Amino acid sequence: MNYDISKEPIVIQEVIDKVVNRNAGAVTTFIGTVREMTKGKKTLFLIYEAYKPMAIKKLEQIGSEIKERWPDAETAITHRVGKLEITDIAVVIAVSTPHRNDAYEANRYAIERIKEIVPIWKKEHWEDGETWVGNQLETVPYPKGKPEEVDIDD
Amino acid sequence: MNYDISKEPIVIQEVIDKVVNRNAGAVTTFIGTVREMTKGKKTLFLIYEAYKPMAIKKLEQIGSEIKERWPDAETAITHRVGKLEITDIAVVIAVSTPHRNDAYEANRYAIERIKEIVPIWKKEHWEDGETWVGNQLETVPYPKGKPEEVDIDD
Amino acid sequence: MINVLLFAQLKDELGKETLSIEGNGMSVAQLKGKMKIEFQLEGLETVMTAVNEEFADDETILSDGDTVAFIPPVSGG
Amino acid sequence: MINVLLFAQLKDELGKETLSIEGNGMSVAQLKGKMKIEFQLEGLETVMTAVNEEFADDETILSDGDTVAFIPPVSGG
Repeated sequence: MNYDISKEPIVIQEVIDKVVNRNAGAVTTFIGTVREMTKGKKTLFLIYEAYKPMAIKKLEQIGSEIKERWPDAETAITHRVGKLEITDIAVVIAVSTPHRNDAYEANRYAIERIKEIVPIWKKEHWEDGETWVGNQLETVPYPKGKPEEVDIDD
Repeated sequence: MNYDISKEPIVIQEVIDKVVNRNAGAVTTFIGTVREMTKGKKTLFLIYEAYKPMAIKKLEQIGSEIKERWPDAETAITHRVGKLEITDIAVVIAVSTPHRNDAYEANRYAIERIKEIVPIWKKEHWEDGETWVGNQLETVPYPKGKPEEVDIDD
Repeated sequence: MINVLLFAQLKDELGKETLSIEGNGMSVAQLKGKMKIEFQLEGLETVMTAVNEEFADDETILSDGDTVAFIPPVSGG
Repeated sequence: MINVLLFAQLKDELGKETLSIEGNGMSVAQLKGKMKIEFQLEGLETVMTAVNEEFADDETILSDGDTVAFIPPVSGG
């Protein structure tokens, strides 16, 4: 299956293999890794938590949205959960398309959407404490209790 | 070394490993694969040929250009030469940066520059013949005998 | 009964990740209000809600057996 | 002598990939002209030239021992 939430380390090649095909001329991957320094603060490790069944549904939805916009694209996404050390891989997004521009655009679309609608949370453990990371997009909260249509559809 | 021309199949993970580091939060890869159909024409296989020492120099130059524009980026590029079958990998570009936007932008910059200045040529073998593929960017030829400054620097 | 799922800071705040609560016929907004009072749970105003694994409005009416998940701002990727 | 390298269609056209040619003191443009006459090599007007592995102008003056590569439009990637 092309969309997965995994407790095990992600093998990049396995995600790529899901999208390579005879009509693909370009495959882009996005690999999110755990960075040590953020704005001068040192991260020791991270914990990722997911609402797994819904997270998989939302990853599938992102795949459908990509298919609507880029009909020739094939997409695969695996997100890790659990404890991650510095340089560990949190997410791998692979997108194949016949031509390269679409592979970049569709891949970027996927990561932005993940940060909007996929129920996965990151707890940063710093040297001096820990915190659940809020909305990284720094958009306003959700006064209606769910993402606005504009968030979902564009 | 981060820039290579290889007769052997490219191992994607090996290229990625060259750019992963503790300050990277994002790694993008571009993987160019051999597509079967182009404008309704069926490719049987490709031959890639390179002017190897200069090609490596030009890949290094692209790395330097990326470093100027995105000082925190690490780049690695391997291009294959020889006979490639459908779905085989022709090129892998890996770029790591602290934040994701730069990783996409710098990666895309790299592939565009490869298509401008790196002396590598592709011979397409179709069902009904063969041909060296010309300038894929469909820009004008080079009346001055080398790329215009605007090509090299932007 | 409504099955409620809590994640991230909400889970830490309440000290548990699931609970059952009477809520047949209530709206999501009413359930939030009830939880705020019963558990002194802060910050429910700014979270998203999913009913049976799909995002839902505050006006959505709940039925026995529904699973309601409160979804703080996500931070995957 | 100048070492000349040919690639892709130029190599196919000439049937070889390297050759040596008298050209000390010539410009790249003059060398191109000489090759066109001696080898009936077509299409040299639209190729790039590298001298000692760096792109060079048609005006670049060549010296014995230089390596000149004629570089048809590239198609890597």
